[in-house]
Amino acid sequence: MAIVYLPYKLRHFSMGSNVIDVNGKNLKELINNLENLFPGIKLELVENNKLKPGLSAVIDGRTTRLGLIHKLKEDSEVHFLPAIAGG
Amino acid sequence: MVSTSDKKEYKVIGTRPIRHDGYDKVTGRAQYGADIKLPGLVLGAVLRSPHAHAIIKNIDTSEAEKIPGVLAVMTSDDLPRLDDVQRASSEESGSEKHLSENVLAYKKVMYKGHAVAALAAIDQNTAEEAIKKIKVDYEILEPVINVDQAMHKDAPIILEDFEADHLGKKVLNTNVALHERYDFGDVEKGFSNSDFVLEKEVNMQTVHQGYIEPHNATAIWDEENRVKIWTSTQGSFVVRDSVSKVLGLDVSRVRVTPMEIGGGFGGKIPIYLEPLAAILSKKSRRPVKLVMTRTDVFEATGPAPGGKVKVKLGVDSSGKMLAAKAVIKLEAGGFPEAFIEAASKCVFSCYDIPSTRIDGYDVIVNKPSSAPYRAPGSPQVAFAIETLVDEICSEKGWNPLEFRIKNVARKGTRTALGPLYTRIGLEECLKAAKKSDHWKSKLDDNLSPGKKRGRGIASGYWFNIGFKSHVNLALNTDGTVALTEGSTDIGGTRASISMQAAEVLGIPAEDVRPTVVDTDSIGYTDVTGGSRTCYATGYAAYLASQKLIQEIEEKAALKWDIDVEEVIYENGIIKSKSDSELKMTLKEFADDSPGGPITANASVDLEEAGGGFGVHIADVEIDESTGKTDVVRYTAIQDCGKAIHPSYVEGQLQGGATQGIGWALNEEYYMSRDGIMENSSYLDYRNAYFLRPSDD
Amino acid sequence: MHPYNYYAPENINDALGLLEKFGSKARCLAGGTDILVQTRGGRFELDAIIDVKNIPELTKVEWTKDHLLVGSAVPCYLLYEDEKVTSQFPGIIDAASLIGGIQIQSRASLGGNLCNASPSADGICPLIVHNTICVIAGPKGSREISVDQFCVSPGKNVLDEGEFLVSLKIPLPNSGFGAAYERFIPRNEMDIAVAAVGSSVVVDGGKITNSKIALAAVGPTPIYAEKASEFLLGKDVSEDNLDQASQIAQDSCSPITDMRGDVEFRKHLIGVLTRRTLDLALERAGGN
Amino acid sequence: MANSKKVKKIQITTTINGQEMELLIPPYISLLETLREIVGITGTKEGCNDGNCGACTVTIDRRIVDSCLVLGAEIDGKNVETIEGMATPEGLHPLQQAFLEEAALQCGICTPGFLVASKNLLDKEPNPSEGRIRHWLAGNLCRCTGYDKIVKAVQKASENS
Repeated sequence: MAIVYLPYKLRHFSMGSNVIDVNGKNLKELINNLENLFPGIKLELVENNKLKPGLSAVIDGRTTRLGLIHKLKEDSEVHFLPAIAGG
Repeated sequence: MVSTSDKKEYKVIGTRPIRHDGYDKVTGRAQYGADIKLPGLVLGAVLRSPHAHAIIKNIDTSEAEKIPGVLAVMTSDDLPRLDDVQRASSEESGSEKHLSENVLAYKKVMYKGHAVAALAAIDQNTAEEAIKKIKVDYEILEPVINVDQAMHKDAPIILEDFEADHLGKKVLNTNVALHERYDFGDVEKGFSNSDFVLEKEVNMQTVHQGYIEPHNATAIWDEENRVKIWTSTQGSFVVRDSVSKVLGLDVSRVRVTPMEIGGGFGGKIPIYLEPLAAILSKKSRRPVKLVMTRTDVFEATGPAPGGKVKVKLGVDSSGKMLAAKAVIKLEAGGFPEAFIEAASKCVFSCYDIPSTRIDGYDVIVNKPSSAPYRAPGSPQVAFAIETLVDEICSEKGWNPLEFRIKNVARKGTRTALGPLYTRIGLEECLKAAKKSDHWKSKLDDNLSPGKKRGRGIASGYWFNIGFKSHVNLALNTDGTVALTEGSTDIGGTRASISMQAAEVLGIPAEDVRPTVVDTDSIGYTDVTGGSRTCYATGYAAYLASQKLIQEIEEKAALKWDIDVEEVIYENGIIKSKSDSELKMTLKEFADDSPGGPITANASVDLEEAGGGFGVHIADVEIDESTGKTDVVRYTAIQDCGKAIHPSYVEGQLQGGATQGIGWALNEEYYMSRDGIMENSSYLDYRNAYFLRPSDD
Repeated sequence: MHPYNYYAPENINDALGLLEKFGSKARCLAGGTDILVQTRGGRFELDAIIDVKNIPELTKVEWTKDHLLVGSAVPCYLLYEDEKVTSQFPGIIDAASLIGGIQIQSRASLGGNLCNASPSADGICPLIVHNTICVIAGPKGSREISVDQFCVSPGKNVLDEGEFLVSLKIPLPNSGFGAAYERFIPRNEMDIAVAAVGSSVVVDGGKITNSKIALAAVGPTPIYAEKASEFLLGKDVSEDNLDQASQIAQDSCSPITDMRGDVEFRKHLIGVLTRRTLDLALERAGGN
Repeated sequence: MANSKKVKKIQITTTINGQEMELLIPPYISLLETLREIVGITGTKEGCNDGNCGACTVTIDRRIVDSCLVLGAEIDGKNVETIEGMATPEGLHPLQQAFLEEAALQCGICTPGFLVASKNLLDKEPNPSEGRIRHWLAGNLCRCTGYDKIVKAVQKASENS
């Protein structure tokens, strides 16, 4: 199971806990499973079948550029963080 | 520059060829944005707000329109009103509404210098005289010019309709556009377990990127509602996307040709003049050029956010960090985006700290809407944390370099934002600093009477983005390779990208001929910024070169009528594995290749490159009587990865350090109580001129 | 910018005629390093710019029996590249060689610097401590005034409408005379003085028989620091006396706080710079 | 033009990069504008338009000036040299070559000003010290390089010429 780290502002979904184990062979599946655990959380993460503008997912230390189709490993670590702009 | 050992031998990479665009730049031929000449070109001027915060009650352009020679006048009525939706672009954030309203004020001005109206006329002086005839009726509001004022409970609200996000909650009537929090571990417990806790707040002044070339834009709006734009920008595609949003056009109707760019440092990512030039062209049916004055550049573009950063550190008696807290309040300017996410990512980036909490506040103030500047957010927080670390070391009698090594972040260290570091090079930088001549040298050599010296050391971090790039290659019939790409070249990237292609192709760097082309001529390419260009566009060049070799081998096989597996390409020579008679140079082949021209292209969308760290050492000499401070020795140790063109890597370090010295010593926006920048000239802004050695 | 015409008269009378014709709508152009920026910035609306660099009296450096006569449009470099001027007037050269960079020094003149009447002007303090006389041409003929009377307020000088500055008459230094100028800027080049001091001394037999101290950027105009200067008259050259004079200079100035520095810092600087320039002036006087 | 009816263009005769020319110019425009807009050579750059960056450096009768602080009218009868006049048909000036070899430019916008100013120095003083070079070029701003490579390039050109 992948380990999901929830950002501070989404922890009200998880009663304050910041680390959740969730299944998913890719990010899309993981988010759907997260939604099953915490109804409503998907709206905070996904818009128009993509990660919400301004949001990024860091998977195993790297910010994914593939987004929802990014494949996850059994022990992947997933963080949802604000996307960082600028140069 | 000292290079660490390389496992791989390179022929081109690591050498110092003359950059491809250099000849045009040393002869004055290079065409920057303001240099463009087009048939029928007319010039324009922009009316800017004299007030820092005011409601626009009425704009009367009638007098200006009557002036002979005035061809078109525009206000925000000429722009479509956009929704407050987040832009999806990977490099530019903020809402479409704010993008448009920063380009031209709508109903309200947010800072002195905010554009209010624009016009085009037959010549510059007519435009400048006519613009004064536009009458604007303002209701002046109390300005808010720093984070303390803005966050005060009675502060005037600058963006009245804006829905702010405070830890996920929607909030109205606040100047704090965003409050984010990142926390890991139990920070309070960390502090209570600490033997020593120290706290510090620094006040960062607002500074400007200070590029020598003022912003400019030239546009033609044609009868088919297609807009051609020529501009000096760090990202032609960002300009295309932003301008199409502001003008309400499909992206394919906007073609942006990036001109040579006279410096950017992040400040030439946003758009300012382009939509105005486009509308003025539409109205005047002439090509229109707009160029900012230096004062406009200071008052209406950039700057890097100022603000307040408070940091608190807890350490145990052995000098191990146990807990850290940061409160980062940065000035976004008149519209949101002060890079607090980046600042939060950077503040404790150099250390391995088990418990951390970071609160970031994106604060709206009546200053120009801030723009990226050399790792946006990072210098502000680095100054705070590195000063605090030094103070702790000084108080405890610890060696500041050893203390940093003891607490260093490594591969596998959990960062304050959560993710684990992949392979990084901070520890190596610190150890290189320890071994450097500078660190080992005596501080007071050649000290003049009445002077005192001090030595400081600091670490810093930037995360180096990847993103999208595209490169086209075409084998010229003389055996050279034409390389086209979309990354605007600020400091030698044409050379470093070409060198990566040349390395793969086994030909001299000079035989790759790079051109930066317009947005209709290449695939989407993200901005030149975030330390991505050499990496991402270089990666596309690397992939495209491999494909070009494949193409060469396939067509050579066709030419010789042999199996493609039989063909070897090596260093510009094509030969057969088995038949020594079959051999030709790239030039011989290129002149007569079967099946059409030999081309290849590649595109990438890369993840970040792991982040770059630096450790800098500075010796300063202070005149005890006047406080005059000179930097007498400076060493930058930087984890650069492999230096493609070492001269330009050195140049980046030297230039960046000089800007940092300017920021640390002299540069600032000196604001009046009315929110007017009083030093909007190079003379009084005091950026670093020649650092003159004190001995001569 | 309000469009204006350009005139380049070749003698004083023609220049006076143009000034009379255009009145307040005309300005003289010497080096142009201030006036062109100010005109562009909308400070004046001119109908005429009168380039005075074709008038011989304004562009030559001349030695008379008692004076060095410097035309008001003589660019700085002509002074510091002139070995005789450099050796006899090092205090003036201190200023002439630090106004702007080399590009500015190719054009900017001490006369222009004086007419611009900036409180922080580098050229004016040394002229004051050299007891310089300003030679002015006007519709009623020529007149002379002491340079410390020339500036009246920031950007304003004593010239009446129709008048212009012809030259600066600087007395030749007697033996025992020394002068120096120093400013404080946070950078090393290309800056405006936060505070600045010019000092001159005449030393005779270990005693200071005459002294002038002038201060810039600490009042509405560069000012002659009368009390500090007079304090030194007849005094021995001693650490204590020099320190006291510096203290008096510091106490007697009235700076403002602005983007370049605050009141306290500027006063402090005046003390430091007075002492430094007195030391250098004494050294140049051959005093120690 | 609204209030410029009484302002007539003036005719001047001048030599720019060795070529004598007659120009008809508005009397109030700067030498910088004259070069860029009237003569049509844009190698001389505008960075600040108030004499504080040196990007518009040219020489008039062998003295460097900020061309933004000179009126076009003032060059009547004078000899002006700009970056466009620096290379010859035989090739680049040693300074131009040295700037390329030493990577003394990044964005390149300040480069013409630095080259014109440096050439003027080496014409007068073929072997300046590092301090002299830094002093001479103090009126030129560069935001990219940190200046070090510029000094090295001028030193190299000085040795090579």
